[in-house]
Amino acid sequence: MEARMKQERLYDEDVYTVHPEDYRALCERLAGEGYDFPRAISGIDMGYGLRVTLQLTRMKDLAKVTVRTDVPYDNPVVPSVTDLWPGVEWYEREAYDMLGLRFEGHPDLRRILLEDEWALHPLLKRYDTGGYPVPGWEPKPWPDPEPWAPPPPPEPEEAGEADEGGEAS
Amino acid sequence: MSQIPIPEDRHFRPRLLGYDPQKSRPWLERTVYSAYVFVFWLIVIGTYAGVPALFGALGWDSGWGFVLMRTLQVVLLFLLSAVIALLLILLLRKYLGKVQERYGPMHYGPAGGIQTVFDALKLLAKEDFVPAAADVLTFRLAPAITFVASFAMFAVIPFASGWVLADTNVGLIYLIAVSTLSAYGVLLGGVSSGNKWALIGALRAGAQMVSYEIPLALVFLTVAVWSGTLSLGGIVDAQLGLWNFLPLALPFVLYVIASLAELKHIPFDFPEAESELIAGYNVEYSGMSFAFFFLAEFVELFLLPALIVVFFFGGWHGPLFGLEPGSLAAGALESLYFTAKTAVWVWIFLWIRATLPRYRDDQLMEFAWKAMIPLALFGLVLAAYLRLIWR
Amino acid sequence: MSTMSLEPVPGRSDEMIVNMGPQHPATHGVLRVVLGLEGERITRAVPHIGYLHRNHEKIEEARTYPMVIPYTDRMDYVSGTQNELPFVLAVEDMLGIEVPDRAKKIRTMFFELYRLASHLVWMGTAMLDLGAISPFLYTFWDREIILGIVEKTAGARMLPNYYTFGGVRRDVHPDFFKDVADFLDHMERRMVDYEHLVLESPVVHARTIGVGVLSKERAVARGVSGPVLRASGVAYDVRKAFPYDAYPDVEFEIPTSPDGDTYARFWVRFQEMYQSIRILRQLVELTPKTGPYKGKAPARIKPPAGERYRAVENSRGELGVLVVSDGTDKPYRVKHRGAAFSNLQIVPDLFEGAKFSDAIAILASLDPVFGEIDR
Amino acid sequence: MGLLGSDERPRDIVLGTLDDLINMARSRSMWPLTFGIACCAIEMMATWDPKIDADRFGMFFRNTPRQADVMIVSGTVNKKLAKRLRRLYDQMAEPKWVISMGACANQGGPFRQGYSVVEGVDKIVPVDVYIPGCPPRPEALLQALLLLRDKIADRELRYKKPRAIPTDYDVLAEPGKDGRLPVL
Repeated sequence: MEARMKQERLYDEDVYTVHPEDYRALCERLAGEGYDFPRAISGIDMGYGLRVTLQLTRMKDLAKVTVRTDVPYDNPVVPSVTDLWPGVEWYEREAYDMLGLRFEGHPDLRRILLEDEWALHPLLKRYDTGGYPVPGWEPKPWPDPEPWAPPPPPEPEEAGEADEGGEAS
Repeated sequence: MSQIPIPEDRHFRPRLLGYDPQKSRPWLERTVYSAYVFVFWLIVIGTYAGVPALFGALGWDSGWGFVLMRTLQVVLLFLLSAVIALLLILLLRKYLGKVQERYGPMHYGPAGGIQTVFDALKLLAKEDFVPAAADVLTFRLAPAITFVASFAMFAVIPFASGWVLADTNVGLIYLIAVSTLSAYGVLLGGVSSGNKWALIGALRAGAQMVSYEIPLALVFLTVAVWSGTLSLGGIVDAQLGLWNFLPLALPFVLYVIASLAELKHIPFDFPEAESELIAGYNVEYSGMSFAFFFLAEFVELFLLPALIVVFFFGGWHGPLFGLEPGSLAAGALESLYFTAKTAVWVWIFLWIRATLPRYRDDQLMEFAWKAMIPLALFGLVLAAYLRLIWR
Repeated sequence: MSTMSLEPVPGRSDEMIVNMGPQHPATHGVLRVVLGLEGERITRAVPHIGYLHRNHEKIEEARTYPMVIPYTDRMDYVSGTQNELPFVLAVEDMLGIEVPDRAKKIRTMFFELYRLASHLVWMGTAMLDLGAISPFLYTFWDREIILGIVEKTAGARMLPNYYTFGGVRRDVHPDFFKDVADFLDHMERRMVDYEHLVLESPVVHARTIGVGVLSKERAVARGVSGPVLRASGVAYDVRKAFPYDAYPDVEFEIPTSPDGDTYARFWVRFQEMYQSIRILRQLVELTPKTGPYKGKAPARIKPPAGERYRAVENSRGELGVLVVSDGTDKPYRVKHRGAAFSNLQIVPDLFEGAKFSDAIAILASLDPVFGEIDR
Repeated sequence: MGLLGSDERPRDIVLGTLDDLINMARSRSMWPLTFGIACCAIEMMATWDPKIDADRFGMFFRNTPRQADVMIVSGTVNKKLAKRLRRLYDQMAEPKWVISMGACANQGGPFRQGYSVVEGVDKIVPVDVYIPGCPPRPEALLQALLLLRDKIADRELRYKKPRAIPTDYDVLAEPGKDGRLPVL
């Protein structure tokens, strides 16, 4: 898991970017670490794929953490975390509704804001505001290095500092 | 940019945009309502003194003439019930306005005086809708049952000494029978509407009825035991020295609570429960059918306070200033006393309506079965005991 | 479970499926709940939302940053400027804009004024749901005074579009501080009445105490925030946890109640109104009467690529926004974390097993606003 | 709307006078439907608060569409709500009127270009009075209600040929232009 995880500090949050296969394992680890308050799950259309952003708070010491993972358009499947935090149930449904992200293991994954008959996932960038296809829209190539690739190993003289910073959990 | 005045004290009057606060004109309101009450009083005098006097003078007071006389009296009472409903709806709205720091209806007619006439006319001309899922006959019949049941209570209400349509010696039993009937209209109307909200409202009405009818009947029994008669005129006469609310304090309190429940009045308006059941049992009713439910509700809002006055506050009793009892002037004065006492109780009911939230329906039932019935039984035993040792 | 409504359970003829809403007087808007009723008891409850879905998040991607602010106003339309703040804060963070101290205090004053306005609307409508008519009229009259104060400064009553990047759009009206002080005097007197009408009413006690109990753990796991969470005994308030604007400068408390029932939620909102009055009293004294009301912000708002989540404690709880920027003058993605959206998720938990009348009281105590839930 | 359900002006002097009386009663006893949708609903509630107090003009809310005369569309109508809105309108007993309150109900307002918003409630129900504003002030709603009152009571206005009323939901059911997916 560590090999496919990028960890950074953004403002006051720890941000983990992980491979979709490791997403569930990381969430379980965070749940074990006491992150109990789910703030939101956001789906973002990155142009090359769909990003799931899970934001958590630990009520005990108010530590904040963000978990990101990217999935391709043709197979937007992410494991659901509703059993860990029931409060994300509607957020996962909303992400499914708006972006077509499918959360595996969700107890009741169906549209929440739009009607069931709709075939449109309106927040995808391939649709414009009115829900019409954007002419000439093409998905971007998958980024290289991948989003969860850890940053390249630092210069030897700075290695010590980086290690200290990277130990935060 | 309109500026909102920051009020100096807690009980300020709102300043309306473009409207002079002087426009509320309390003297005009008083005049209008006095006129309404005067009309009410005139009809009462006409019904109970005028018509018999007229027929007596014509010599038609027997046989078919008697039937005609009674018919005319009933027609006049129907008119009276319409006046009562129109007046009480208007009064309720004006009173709610007063409580809520606003004016209430004020623009149509002097001081809003003919607002409810417009409402009635509009309902008369509005489409009377029967839903496809409804049972048409029952649906049509239900408002009539409710209204007739309320209206039939007029038969035994004594407005003054001798001023009663049927001074029967089973008046109390008649009242129990008839007042229960009005709940049937609500029940049938709700069930036959083919609407789930109406059904819930009807079920609540049924559950509520079986809860409050028993303490109500027990209080009736207590009053009968105390007065030694089942006739309403007799009950009033028995209170000549002492009004019943003092010796029968406990049954009196229970009766007020049960009347609120029978009226489907806040805090016990579960069958209608506007914020819960949309409109409850009358959710599918429109136009005139709805108007009849409305009419029945407000006629009962007059009749149940009237019964409180009959049972506990000495009915028409009051100082007669040397007028000969039984004369027209004395009857008119007595009916005025009766109306005034009733008006106080109507006002108390409106006050409750403007102030309180609603209980939950099972709380009323729990209260009725666990507290009111034992207390009513206790009150009955106490009244019987007091009667044995006192009178 | 069917997608649109509850299916009757085979062999259970005593259960009635009732559709409550979207036009129901007690749903505070356009919520639809499909209920399974067994007599008066609710066996199952499935909420349906989205009847006010107005494509906020999509349309905000097609607007420049300043143009997004009026859209945020229309989310939680009862609490006006409170919605603008998380977005404004997030963009300020990304751009590194400094906000003058006076602007922060003015923002906070508006924030708390709208909290009072929102809680007043809540109180009136909640009492209307419980069957009392008059409190609704009293609270709306007090709310009119707040809106009048806001209108004098911002020019609009409900959705003023007043905050901007770096401060507020224009300086406050010269009467502002006096108006607020007068209003607070008035409000303190009225609160005595409201306590009599609501908190001390035996009917309200009978309807709310012990009804709809939400446990502490359940509340946290469900992501519930705001007064609903604090009524369950968790002292989580973004104003204290992650202070923003002038909140570090003022003294206030976080009222919590261990009970978690409907009455506790009523009580906590009442105490919050007292705290709002207290905060506003301090700010009337603390805020300089003259001075800058807006910091230096670039003419064209173009945050660098990146993302920022900021949250505020609005009247309903943690209202957050995740702004993703791609370096252009339009946000790449704006994701709103609705407090009422999260709070409404506990509806099935609390409804099941409750009586129908209780459900109305519970829903009133959650205080949903559908502009923010459906977005 | 005539007395006997026809839109013809009655020639008879008795019926004509009665018709005037009935319409006067209708115009002075307009009961709106309790149907708040969005931001405008709060201002709609504020129209009944002590400051404006539309109850002065004999108007108070009825919760059930059967007993309501006026539907105030107070907010954005999206495609999910549109069917329900039309259904509520159909459930109201004749005669009935519609007030479109605010920019969203008039033409979609700030959300006009969006995928889920109906661009004007007059595509679903016939509207009698439009109120601009976002949201309109309570005073504006009161003025609209009084305009509607005059419209109901006024002979000339009343018997004007009504605008074509959409009777089904085909506006919403259209499959959409170039690839827009069906919304119903």
